[in-house]
Amino acid sequence: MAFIPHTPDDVAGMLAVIGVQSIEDLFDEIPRELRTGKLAVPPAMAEMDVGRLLTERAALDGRPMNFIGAGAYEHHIPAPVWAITTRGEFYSAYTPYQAEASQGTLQLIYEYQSMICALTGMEVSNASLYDGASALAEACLMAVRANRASNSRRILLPRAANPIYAQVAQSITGNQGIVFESVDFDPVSGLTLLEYLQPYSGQDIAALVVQQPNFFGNLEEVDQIADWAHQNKILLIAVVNPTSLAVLKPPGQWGASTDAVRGADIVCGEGQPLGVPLAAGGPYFGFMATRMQYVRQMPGRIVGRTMDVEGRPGFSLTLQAREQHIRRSKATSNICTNQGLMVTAATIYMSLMGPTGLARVAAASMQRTADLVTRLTRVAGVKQAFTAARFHEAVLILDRPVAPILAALARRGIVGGLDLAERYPELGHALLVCATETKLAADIDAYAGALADIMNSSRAAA
Amino acid sequence: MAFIPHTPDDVAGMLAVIGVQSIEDLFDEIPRELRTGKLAVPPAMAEMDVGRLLTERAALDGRPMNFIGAGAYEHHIPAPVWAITTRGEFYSAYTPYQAEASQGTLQLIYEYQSMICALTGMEVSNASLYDGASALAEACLMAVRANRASNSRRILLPRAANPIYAQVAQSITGNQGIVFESVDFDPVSGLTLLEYLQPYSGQDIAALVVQQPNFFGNLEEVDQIADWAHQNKILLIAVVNPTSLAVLKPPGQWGASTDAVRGADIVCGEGQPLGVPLAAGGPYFGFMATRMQYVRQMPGRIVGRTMDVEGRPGFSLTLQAREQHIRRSKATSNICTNQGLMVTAATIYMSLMGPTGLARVAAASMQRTADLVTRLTRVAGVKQAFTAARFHEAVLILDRPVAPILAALARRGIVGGLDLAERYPELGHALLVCATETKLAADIDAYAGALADIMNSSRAAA
Amino acid sequence: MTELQAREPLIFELSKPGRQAGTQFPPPVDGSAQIPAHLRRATPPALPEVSELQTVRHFTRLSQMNFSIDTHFYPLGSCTMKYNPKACNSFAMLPEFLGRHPLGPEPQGFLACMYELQEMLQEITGMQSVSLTPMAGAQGEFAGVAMIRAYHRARNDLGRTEIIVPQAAHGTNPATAAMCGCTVKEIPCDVDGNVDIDALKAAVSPATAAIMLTNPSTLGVFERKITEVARIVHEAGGLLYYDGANLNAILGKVRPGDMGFDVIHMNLHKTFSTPHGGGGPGSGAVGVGARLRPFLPIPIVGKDGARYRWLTERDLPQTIGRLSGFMGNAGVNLRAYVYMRLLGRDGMVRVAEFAALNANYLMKRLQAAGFEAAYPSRRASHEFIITLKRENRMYQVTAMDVAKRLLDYGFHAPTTYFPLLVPECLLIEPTETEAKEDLDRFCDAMIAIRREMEQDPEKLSSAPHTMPVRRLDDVRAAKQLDLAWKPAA
Amino acid sequence: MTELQAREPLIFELSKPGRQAGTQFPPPVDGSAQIPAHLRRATPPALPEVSELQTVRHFTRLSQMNFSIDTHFYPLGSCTMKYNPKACNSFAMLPEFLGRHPLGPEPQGFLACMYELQEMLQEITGMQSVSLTPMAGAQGEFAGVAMIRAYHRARNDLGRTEIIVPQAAHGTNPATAAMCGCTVKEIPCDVDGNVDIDALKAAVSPATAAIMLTNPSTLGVFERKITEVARIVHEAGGLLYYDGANLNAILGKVRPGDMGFDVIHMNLHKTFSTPHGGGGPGSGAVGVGARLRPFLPIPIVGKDGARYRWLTERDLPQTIGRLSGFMGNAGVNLRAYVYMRLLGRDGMVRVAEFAALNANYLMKRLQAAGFEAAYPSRRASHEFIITLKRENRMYQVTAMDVAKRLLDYGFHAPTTYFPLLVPECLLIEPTETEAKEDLDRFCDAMIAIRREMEQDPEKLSSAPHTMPVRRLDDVRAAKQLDLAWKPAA
Ligand SMILES: Cc1ncc(COP(=O)(O)O)c(C=O)c1O
Ligand SMILES: Cc1ncc(COP(=O)(O)O)c(C=O)c1O
Repeated sequence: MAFIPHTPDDVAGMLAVIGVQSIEDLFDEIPRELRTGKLAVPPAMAEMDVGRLLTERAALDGRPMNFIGAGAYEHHIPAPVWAITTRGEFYSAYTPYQAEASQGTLQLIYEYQSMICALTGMEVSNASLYDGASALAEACLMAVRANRASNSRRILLPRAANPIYAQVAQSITGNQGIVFESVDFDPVSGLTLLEYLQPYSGQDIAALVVQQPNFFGNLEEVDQIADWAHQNKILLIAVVNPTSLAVLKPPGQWGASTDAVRGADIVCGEGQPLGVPLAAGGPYFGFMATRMQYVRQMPGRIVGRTMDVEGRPGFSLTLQAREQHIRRSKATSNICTNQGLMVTAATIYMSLMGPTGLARVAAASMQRTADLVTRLTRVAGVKQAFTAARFHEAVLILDRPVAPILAALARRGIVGGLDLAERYPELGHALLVCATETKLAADIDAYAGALADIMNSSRAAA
Repeated sequence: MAFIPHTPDDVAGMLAVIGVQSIEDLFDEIPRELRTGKLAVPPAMAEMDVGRLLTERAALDGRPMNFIGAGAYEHHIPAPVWAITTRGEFYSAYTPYQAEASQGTLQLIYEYQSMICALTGMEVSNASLYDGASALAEACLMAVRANRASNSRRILLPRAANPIYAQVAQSITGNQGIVFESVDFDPVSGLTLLEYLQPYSGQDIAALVVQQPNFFGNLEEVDQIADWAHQNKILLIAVVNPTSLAVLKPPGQWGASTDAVRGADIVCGEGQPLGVPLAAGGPYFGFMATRMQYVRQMPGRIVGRTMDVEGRPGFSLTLQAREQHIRRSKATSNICTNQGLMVTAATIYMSLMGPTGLARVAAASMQRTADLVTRLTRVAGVKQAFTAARFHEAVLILDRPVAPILAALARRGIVGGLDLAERYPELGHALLVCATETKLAADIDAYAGALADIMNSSRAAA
Repeated sequence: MTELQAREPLIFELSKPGRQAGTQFPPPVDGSAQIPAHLRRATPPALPEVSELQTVRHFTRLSQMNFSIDTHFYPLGSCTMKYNPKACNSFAMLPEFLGRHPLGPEPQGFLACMYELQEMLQEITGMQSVSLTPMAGAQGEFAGVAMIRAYHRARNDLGRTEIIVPQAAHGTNPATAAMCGCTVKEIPCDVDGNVDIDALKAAVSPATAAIMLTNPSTLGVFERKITEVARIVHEAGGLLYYDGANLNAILGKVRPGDMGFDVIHMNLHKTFSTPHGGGGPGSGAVGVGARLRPFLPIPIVGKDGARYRWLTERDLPQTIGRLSGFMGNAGVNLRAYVYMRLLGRDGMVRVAEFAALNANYLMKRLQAAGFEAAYPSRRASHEFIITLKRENRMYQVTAMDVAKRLLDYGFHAPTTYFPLLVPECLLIEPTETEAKEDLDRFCDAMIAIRREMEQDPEKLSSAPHTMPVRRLDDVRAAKQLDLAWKPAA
Repeated sequence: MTELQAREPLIFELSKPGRQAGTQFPPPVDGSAQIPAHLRRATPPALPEVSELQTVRHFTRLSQMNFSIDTHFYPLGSCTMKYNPKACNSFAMLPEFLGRHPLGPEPQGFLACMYELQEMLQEITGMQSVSLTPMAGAQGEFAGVAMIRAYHRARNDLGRTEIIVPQAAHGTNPATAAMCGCTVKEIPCDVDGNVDIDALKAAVSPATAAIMLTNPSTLGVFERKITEVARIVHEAGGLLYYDGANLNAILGKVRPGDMGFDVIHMNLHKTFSTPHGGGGPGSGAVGVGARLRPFLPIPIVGKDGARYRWLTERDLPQTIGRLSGFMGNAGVNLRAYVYMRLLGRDGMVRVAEFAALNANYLMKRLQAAGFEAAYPSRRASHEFIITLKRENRMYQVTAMDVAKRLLDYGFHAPTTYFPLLVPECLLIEPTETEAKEDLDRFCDAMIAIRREMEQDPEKLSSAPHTMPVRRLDDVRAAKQLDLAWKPAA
């Protein structure tokens, strides 16, 4: 019996202690008429057979070469990361509610929080949220709670930010009456220019979201934007790629003004680039950090360092009064289970990479993307969409629809990027591409070669 | 610097403590003229690049469907086996010389020894030898030491035993003057008949080797053979497949006579079928078990259960006076490092399978091989070589040379068996095949279909 | 274990400027020179600088400071801490699955698994459709209540903004209601742990959006009047939400759909044994009856002929939308799929049977040992409650003391102080994967602790004694907030 | 850690008839009915009957009772306990490598790695050819001495059956000589740890087959007169065997081939950091100069044009033959290959440099703390010896006491009582992968223990105090042999 350790003798002895005749009797409080018949699910398979089935299914999916980013990035994951993360003591433990028997997980989360603070330039971090998109939704709700200067539920959300995040934020916050106002981007630079924000100056707005680098890979003028937000008593929510923070100015330091108040108020984003595999979309994790003054408004678990009765340092979950199991309908969020194991992987990843390694990953990815853009724009019919400085993604404009080209590339084992036609029709035949440190020069050549080939023959056919 | 934790400051500080100027100075006792110039080995690669190289090389080798056994058997390996075996505390520990800090490994080996005793029906087991072939060599040396009734260094070795083992035993024992005499097999049954042994009755012979099942997969008449050996004061060395011992009479009980002395004296074999992957030939492990009376003649480490100063049970290496680090040139063997990690895997495997699971594996493998033989011998030009009862291997005779057929099968992703032409020319076009529980009916059909195809078209071509 | 090193230092304390795990770094390139100076980082982030060995050793040692299913009996009520099969992890981590970008061409092998998972979950819950998108139970709840709101809204029934929850409900239930802009109405339970029917009747109104229930409830008993509850709520125009956290108790025995529920979330990380991972990730798949089907969160997996594809807003124009950046915790769902294939039809039913057997056995043995069950007249479901209010009165020991003392005996503590309405309670869920011997050992420990209560209560109040730390000062933690290591200035 | 369960039970004690990890079993078939009754097993073997969870928990818990590189500083002299990179294991366990039957078509990807490994090992040892077949150091030694014998035999020089070894040699050296049918002649070392040249001169004769040396020696010092040693032995008609266990000390600094050695074995599980695995497996690749090349053990990897293939007796008719059933510890060799590619040219040299730096630093610090180095006038190689004969005299403490006490301080003990000729010795090898801080912490522990010697020597003689067991009774172990669990009759 799969995973059941009981022998017939055990069962008999246990039933005797309980004082019933059969296991069936244990369900005698369930009304007869509700009882289920045989389930129409397949019979059990042995592990060997399931293994074979999954191996065959995996083989179906193959291992294409990937040039999409768009919120999930393929980076080298050092071998120790998952070798340690999958150790049973991390993998099969529960949330560290019993602190004394969970010091491993708790110390690790404390270290994680410290690293997120270091990267973002903020003072406090939580122990993770579900993913980047839902973290933005939580950040919006938090901003509305935290912005004492505002009575509004309006939030400014640039179109240059990840459009899927916008959808998710809408789904999650809509029932609480949050209203998002869309801010346009400059079609030349691909940036959220200050001039698009200025119409809102002086209005009562709870928060402004800025994504750096933005969805197109472009580097926003975050100093100007931060200063504008603070001048207008708008809380600033930064959505950032953690890899980029090894080389980009941390949100905690955004703003050119010399005001005391500077920098983002809430920082969130997708943690996946930090050692989490692409894995068809998850599990990833959302990170969130803020200033100490807002810590009681932050959703999610937080670990603190404290002392035991003998004065030894130790770690435990703290500020639980923000959470659903204590505050119930008054909690900062309903989140309970988060993405702990991914945080474990990310903490090991960040430890291995350190400031130097992470900066190298960032720089190499920027370089590879630059190389990719150079090579692809040499193909006739391909040009760059925007002029702004970039991180490690870029939008290309093709002279014909993108979808058939991507399909042809896929047949050659190349996942060529994300077709933006549906989400940004105004850009024309736009393709979002990304190359990280995992792409060698030869890979980029292979992509450029295949693209040239396909473009030529489809032209020829036309 | 790969795997070097020193910072420049560390180096400077340490050199100062040592009192030298540079690291180079630490090598000043090596005569100048012997010093090496630049090594002509490739420069370092990052883990990511090595990973890609190895993934490409692995892809070159592919994942063909395998029907060879011949001493290494493909079985399902439960997922927990290697998940636990590769835990750092097992993987990166040394030989458990410091018993108190190695109770995990020591208890595990004690459990392993107990399981090997249970399977073989013997009283004591060692903690492993290198592999099955070298274990036989050690068993031969041990038998010569242990057989007080004999002054001879002659050992009878059936041709129906694994011929590679015979080679290895020869290479390892030859310098100590061990002489192997080859015993023929019956071309009809494929067995080592008693009549081939009888000529040696009454001669001074140290040991007789019997392999059960033999190299052809046939089941030897081990009772007769054991009785004959004991009647002639010849020590009996059994070479066995551990999977088969779930269903076959254990060597400790071989012999039909009611004499007090019955059963094999030394049992050895290849442990690989117990949860160790094929892995291109290794690492595997050799097991060895014997009667208590011979324990001091046994090579290899042995773990014993004892007590600590507080009377708590604990485990430690024992009878070390047999070993090279104590007895030096008088040791029972020169073996030091053995195959501990493979023993770890095997112990977990045996725990998971238990008596029932292992018997199921044995039975399923027998059944699959029977099915395979049925299906393949329906192909024109293919027949069975022998009449004896089998375990999970069989010899087939083809009507033409085997090598080109195997090459054609390989092109279809099927590893069709082992060509016996070179080692057993008298058998004609002989092919040794094996199917274990890992081969589904569809796999066997695929093999039979491919074989029929190839045989037909090569006939057509001829 | 050691004399000098009672604790593992922080990774930052192992750091030294210039130390590296260099094998992991790509070669240096000047890529970041492209960053305009004012957008560039001025000083590197204070991440640790450690070697690969230091990292491996540090986190390996940290791991050893945890209790876990792989090392300890972990009878944490409401959490279903059962064996997480290693195979689920190995197969989900096949390189083809791991390497797949979520926005690339639709992976047929992976989607086939997800489609079949949806179908299996539909069947065992008695629902019409399933979405695998929610990333944990609470997000499943969110999806459920959001669908309920969308449903009422679509019918132009706009006043329904109240969610009824029993007192014993898990905190995520009321919190979810609030996340969805609803108000919460709590109703009491009767002495046997059932919903108080009169209170329910009084609570329903034209403002009732839904009732959220888990059955068996968090009191560890089956809500016998469930059909009546369903009738009352439905007649009032409300819907029934099933919190599937306790599905383990009834797998294959009774289906939420058949009990009258309109929507359910499942904690795949409980019933379907994907790992808890020290806090997550989970997966909170939702199932719905026909009425709520149009509102399911996207994406879900559909099948066109032989081809699987993601269904999106185009296919479900009334969807409540997306809840995650991609498609939920795909890898967790894959683990649940593997687990369900391993269990199969009969194995699933056995889950409930042996979970119930273990819980009822353990309850009876603890009762025999003098402990008081909160609902002694009821069958335990897969879990049950012991209340220590008597012991608290007699010996001044608390449920927390017993919990901490159990750690010393090598057992993870049961859930304490939940549900809130039972004083000094321990919610005990042994799960089906524990052997009778382990339950017996747990009883032995409880008996030994009971003896200590009488003879040496100080042993309890100062517990634990054998963990890496003694009892921690939670007040200090919350007052003198130390939430991140800071580099010395 | 716990009160009731000071030990982990034997797996057999967890067993119960009829219990199963059934998910792992193939379906029952009647295959074994084909076995003739008299060859069939009468009663099932007494293997444990346990659940998958019990198995996972038992072995996970056992693992936690070990010290290991991944958890502790492990300065075990002569054993080179350095970091085993996780990547070596991950890449060697790619499914294509694991699934490969050794007698199937020659796998070009795998063989390419092995061919390049041979080439790299040749280069760094200064040898002409390498065979990867030997499965550990001792089997490498066997191969080496067997080749030496075959060489003399091939020259019809039949009287050469003596192997000279220095007193300090590892036990495998004399044991190997005996395995090869040779007799052993031991020669002493001088006070500085060098081979006593006069004794060597006296020892060589027409019976000399070879001398076996490791350089740096097991005394932790470099044999400075190696050229003279080589000359003396060669002139006497003998060959030089290099025990490569200490290769870590000289990687890229000096090559055995250049020192005059004719044959070398390497412990890939030491110098090239394949794991020790709690006792093995290792790999004992052998390298030879031109004279011994024809005698190499088979198979080795050759290259015909672009195709790699196994070379066998057909290619090497004078081979000493096969030493393993297939081709040695292939997977261990693959791990060594990965490690060498990660290190590369400069990384290999750094191995020796930082191993030497750590050893010399630690020696100096321990000397400063009052410990006596066995060879104070010499540089340490990658390891060095502390002798506690003074402490033994003054406080009656033994090297073993210090070793056991170190465990309490969280350090694995150095090698004790080897080499045999230095009284009360600790052979300390920190390796290059340990950080200075860890060496310093080790020193602190040694200093603390030195204080205990004076103030509380009982603390040492009764150590360890914090392990799962206290000091074990080895005499009892050997006298009342309990080598296997037996089912109760
Ligand atoms: C009864 C109940 N409902 C809901 C939840 C919330 O599920 P999750 O933690 O997956 O968000 C839990 C989890 O603890 C629970 O026990
Ligand atoms: C100096 C020396 N030579 C030889 C050996 C034997 O090597 P192995 O254990 O791999 O057989 C060792 C291993 O401990 C050693 O230290």
